[in-house]
Amino acid sequence: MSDTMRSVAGASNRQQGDHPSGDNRFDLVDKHLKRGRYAQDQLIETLHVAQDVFGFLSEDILVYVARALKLPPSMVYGVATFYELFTFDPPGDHSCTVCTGTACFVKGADEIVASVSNTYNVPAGKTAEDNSLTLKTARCLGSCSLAPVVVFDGDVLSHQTSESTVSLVGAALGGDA
Amino acid sequence: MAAPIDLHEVTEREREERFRTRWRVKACASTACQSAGAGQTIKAIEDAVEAEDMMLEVQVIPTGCMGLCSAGPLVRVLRRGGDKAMYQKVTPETGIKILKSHVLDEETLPEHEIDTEIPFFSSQERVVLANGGVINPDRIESYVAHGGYLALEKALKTMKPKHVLEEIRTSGLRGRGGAGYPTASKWSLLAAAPGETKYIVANGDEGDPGAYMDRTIMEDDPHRLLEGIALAAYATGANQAYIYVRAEYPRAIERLDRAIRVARRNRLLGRKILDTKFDLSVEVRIGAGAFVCGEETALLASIEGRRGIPRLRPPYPTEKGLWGEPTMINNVETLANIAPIINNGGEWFASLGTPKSTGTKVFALAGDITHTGLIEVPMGTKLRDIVEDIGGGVPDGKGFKAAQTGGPSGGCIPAKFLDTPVDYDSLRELGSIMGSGGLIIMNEEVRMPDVAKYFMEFSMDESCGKCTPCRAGTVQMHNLLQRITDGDGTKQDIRDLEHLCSVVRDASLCGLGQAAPNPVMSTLQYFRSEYSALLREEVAHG
Amino acid sequence: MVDRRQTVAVTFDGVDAEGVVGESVLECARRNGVTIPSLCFLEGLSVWGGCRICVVEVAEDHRLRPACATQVVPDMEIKIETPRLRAYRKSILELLFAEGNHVCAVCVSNGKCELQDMAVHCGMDHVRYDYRSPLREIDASHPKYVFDPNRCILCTRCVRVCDEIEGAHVWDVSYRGEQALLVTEMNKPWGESLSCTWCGKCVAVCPTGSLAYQGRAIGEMEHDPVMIKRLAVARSRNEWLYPEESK
Amino acid sequence: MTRARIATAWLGGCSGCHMSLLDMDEWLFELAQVADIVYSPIADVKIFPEDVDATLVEGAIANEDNLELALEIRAKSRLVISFGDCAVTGNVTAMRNPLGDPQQILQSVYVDAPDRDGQIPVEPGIVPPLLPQVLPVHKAIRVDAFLPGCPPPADRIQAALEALLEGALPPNRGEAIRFG
Repeated sequence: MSDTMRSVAGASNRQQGDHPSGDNRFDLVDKHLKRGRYAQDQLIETLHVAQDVFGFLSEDILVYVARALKLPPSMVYGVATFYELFTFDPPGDHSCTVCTGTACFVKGADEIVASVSNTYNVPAGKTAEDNSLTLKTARCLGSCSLAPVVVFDGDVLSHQTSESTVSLVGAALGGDA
Repeated sequence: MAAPIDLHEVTEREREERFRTRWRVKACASTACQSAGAGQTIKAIEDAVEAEDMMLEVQVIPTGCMGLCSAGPLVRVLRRGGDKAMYQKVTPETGIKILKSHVLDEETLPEHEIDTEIPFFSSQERVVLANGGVINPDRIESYVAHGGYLALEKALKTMKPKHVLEEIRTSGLRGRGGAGYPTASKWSLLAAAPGETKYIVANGDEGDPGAYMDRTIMEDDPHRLLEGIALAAYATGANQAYIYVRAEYPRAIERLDRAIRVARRNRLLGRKILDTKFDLSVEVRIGAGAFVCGEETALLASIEGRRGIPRLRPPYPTEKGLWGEPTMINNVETLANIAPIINNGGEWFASLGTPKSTGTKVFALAGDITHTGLIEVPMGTKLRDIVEDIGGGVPDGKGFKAAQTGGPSGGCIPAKFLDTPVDYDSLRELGSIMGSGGLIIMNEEVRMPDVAKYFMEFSMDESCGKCTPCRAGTVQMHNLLQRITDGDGTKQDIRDLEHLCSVVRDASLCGLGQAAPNPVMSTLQYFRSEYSALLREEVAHG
Repeated sequence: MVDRRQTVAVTFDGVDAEGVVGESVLECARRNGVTIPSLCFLEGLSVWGGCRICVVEVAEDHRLRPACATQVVPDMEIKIETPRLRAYRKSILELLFAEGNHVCAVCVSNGKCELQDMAVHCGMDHVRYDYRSPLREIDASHPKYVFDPNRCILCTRCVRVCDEIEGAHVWDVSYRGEQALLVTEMNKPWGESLSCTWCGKCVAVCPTGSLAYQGRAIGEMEHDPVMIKRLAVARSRNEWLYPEESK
Repeated sequence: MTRARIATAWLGGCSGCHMSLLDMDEWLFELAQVADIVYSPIADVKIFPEDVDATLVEGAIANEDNLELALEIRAKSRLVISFGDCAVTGNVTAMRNPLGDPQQILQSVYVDAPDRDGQIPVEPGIVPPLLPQVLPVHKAIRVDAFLPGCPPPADRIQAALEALLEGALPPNRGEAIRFG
């Protein structure tokens, strides 16, 4: 049993805004759970909320959600790992998502992924060891007319090339140093 | 309980508002134009209107997608009772210039103007996208003023459910999600299903790379979808509906959530809709990144909060769906066609398109083509007309090689079939499928075995893993394609690949696996020489 | 039971047989002594339909259907041993052998394995596809049992029996596609599981050497999948069958 | 009547298949009546001869020597039979495949594991370099028939040879093809 869970189990008189886990971010998860009346079909929505709040899904969080919804842990783990968008590691300081949809593929998205990956030594789908950058690929962002598309720290950038993306990432990483 | 919305009064009020100012500036605020900087452009124009004290002269209206996404940000300027002009690549500075030029000098700004007579605009037939670039998606009044919810009112007050269904049958509408199953047949299955509890699900899990028509509908015309859902529910006796949206579409989720709230407040959803006995509750459910959830039974599993794994059919969802109750799943674009059919009649709809594929189809035109964007054409339009006229042909003097339809479940159509009419049956005969409407043009430089490998990697990554042929077969097909594209393949590899294509196609459990070989089979059929050219010289053994 | 229900005439590869309305093609075949190869199906558990070994053709229809999940209908002409189906079954088996690390020679179930038997039955004498050779760790943390994911074919019998018969739901499938992998609880070692009741049903139903008793050497592991049928009958009909009656 | 020219070879395997071959006992005398064993680990022949009717190949392709000999066998044999599980599937020999880079494996086996004096055996020309992955024989050369088993029992080997002597391929139905 994790520490988080133990404290939840032991909490009897909770104070407003003072979450028994000691981490008030769980309040936001609780709020969602309550609004969904703890219905088990709310699992995916709840995991979304938890990931929004915490940035990623740690084992503690998964256990917390499983207990709240009274679901077997293996089922929660199975659901969380089935879907691409759930992540189990803390994200890097910057995030670079390269769209690899068909239109972007036809226009060279693969090369962009490869050059960012090689230049900054971060495999696609992973975070660099120094935690500076997370490199992701997306199935299709639906902005095919702007292909190839890269999303850097939330900004959608159109008609990218390997050079433009690499230098953009470099500027952001360099700026932090 | 508040009184329901008075559609006619709202329409009247909106008409007055429309004619209040001499000028209306409509700026596309859809996702593609936003990415190109529409947000700043709109803000700049709004600020300029205020700074120049033009508030009584000009109203600025953010709208949904105008279609020609590659030329964004797009802006239209409309003069009361008269001229219209459309502008492309409108930066904040250009936006201010356009504004001043029209309002102060009564002149257009030719260097940024787009000719709206070009085939890209003139050859389209907009039914589903009729409101694109016209209404403000955030205001229900704007939708109502353009005939919104009249179909629902008409149905609830003057038609029996079976008459609504009959109208859909007359229209010949087929599912826009890919397979083209007749919509009315699905509806009548749900209508005939026993029991009190029935569900309707709008499938907005638009996973085909290259397709974004459903997102555009959900973002730019959410009430059209809600109205379609309400009509479907009325016709089939369902009282609960879910809209399943990809998590990759946060804006669509936000817009739909708001639209549902507003519609409920106006008594267009919820209890006693428009003061009739019809109740309908609609909820948005969010995916989490799994292509297979576009498959009906996987989608249902996902709504129930489980792994998105398809299950065996029968029983079909219309017999046993969500939580074991009869459930009908319709694609978003399908549902977006319902209100116009009820308004204009099934016969009107059937007069569009071809006898077997009626109506229009929205395509997302992308890849190696001059005009990329969202287009809507009558079914049966020749591929050549779409590529050469509407799309403006392949740019940079390069030749056309293939058109890819149907994404990872579809195929590549070579130049010799450019005169094929685009409809469900013709595409299937060519070894492709309509799919959800992604249409990617490839020029002569694209290597087709690479394309096949690209799609196989997609299917391999997206396979749910339940059935052996799809889980392990796509892996082996990808492995063979990797070897072939690396120049290390043999004739035996091609034979093994073709055999696996039939195993995976015939023995897989769901549509994802059954269709996964399509890109390989169609490229082998039409571009076999490209595969042969990649094979290595075989060492002569014994 | 059977005689009170409506019977229908069917044929298996042209040979007449009697079916009962409501039963599956696979059940019907077994009752009539006809072999339809299958792997994930197990009497007493829900139908999964994932392995696709049991796909059959029906009359002229080219579409394949899983025999485990297709109900018999009057005058059904079921085809099992067609050249196409033989070739497909063989390919599917090769895919299974290629995706895990099935080293029969050093397996606890060698000689008593449903997968191995199926390969013999279907004439699979080698695997045409490249072996994937995944790296999968063996979980021997449980005091009584061992889980070797290298020999798992994802038939989910263990998941189903644990959920449907034992009610513990210790097992589930994680990830998807080629990465799909069985897990206990939150992907913790099985031995640390709080929900496992040590009932051993998952081990009893495993068709391969993936789930086994601790301490078994090569060829020493015998499973007992028929046990589940007895449990299911006892549960649903209050009839307690004896092992020799339930084969 | 011309005598059949039969060869057997031992690649990456334990030689258990050849032990099983010897288990054919007195039938080996009958074999000698009609066939010559022109190459075999149990015969003192250094060079693989030309014009062989059928070669039984035991073991997987694990190193460069294995690969070289396999190619030579294929070039000089009318029929090649994968003999035993290592040849057919890679079997135990291929159990290193999931671990990846063979250098890492050599390092942990020869350097990290021993208590003292660990070193990777290197002797160019004598110790053959390992291939990145162990391959079943049919992944390196064309194979005409498969005789699985670890090892294949003597009676199955006999049945295979009897078929070959009659100009047919070995039986590939029923228990004749059981792995393990």
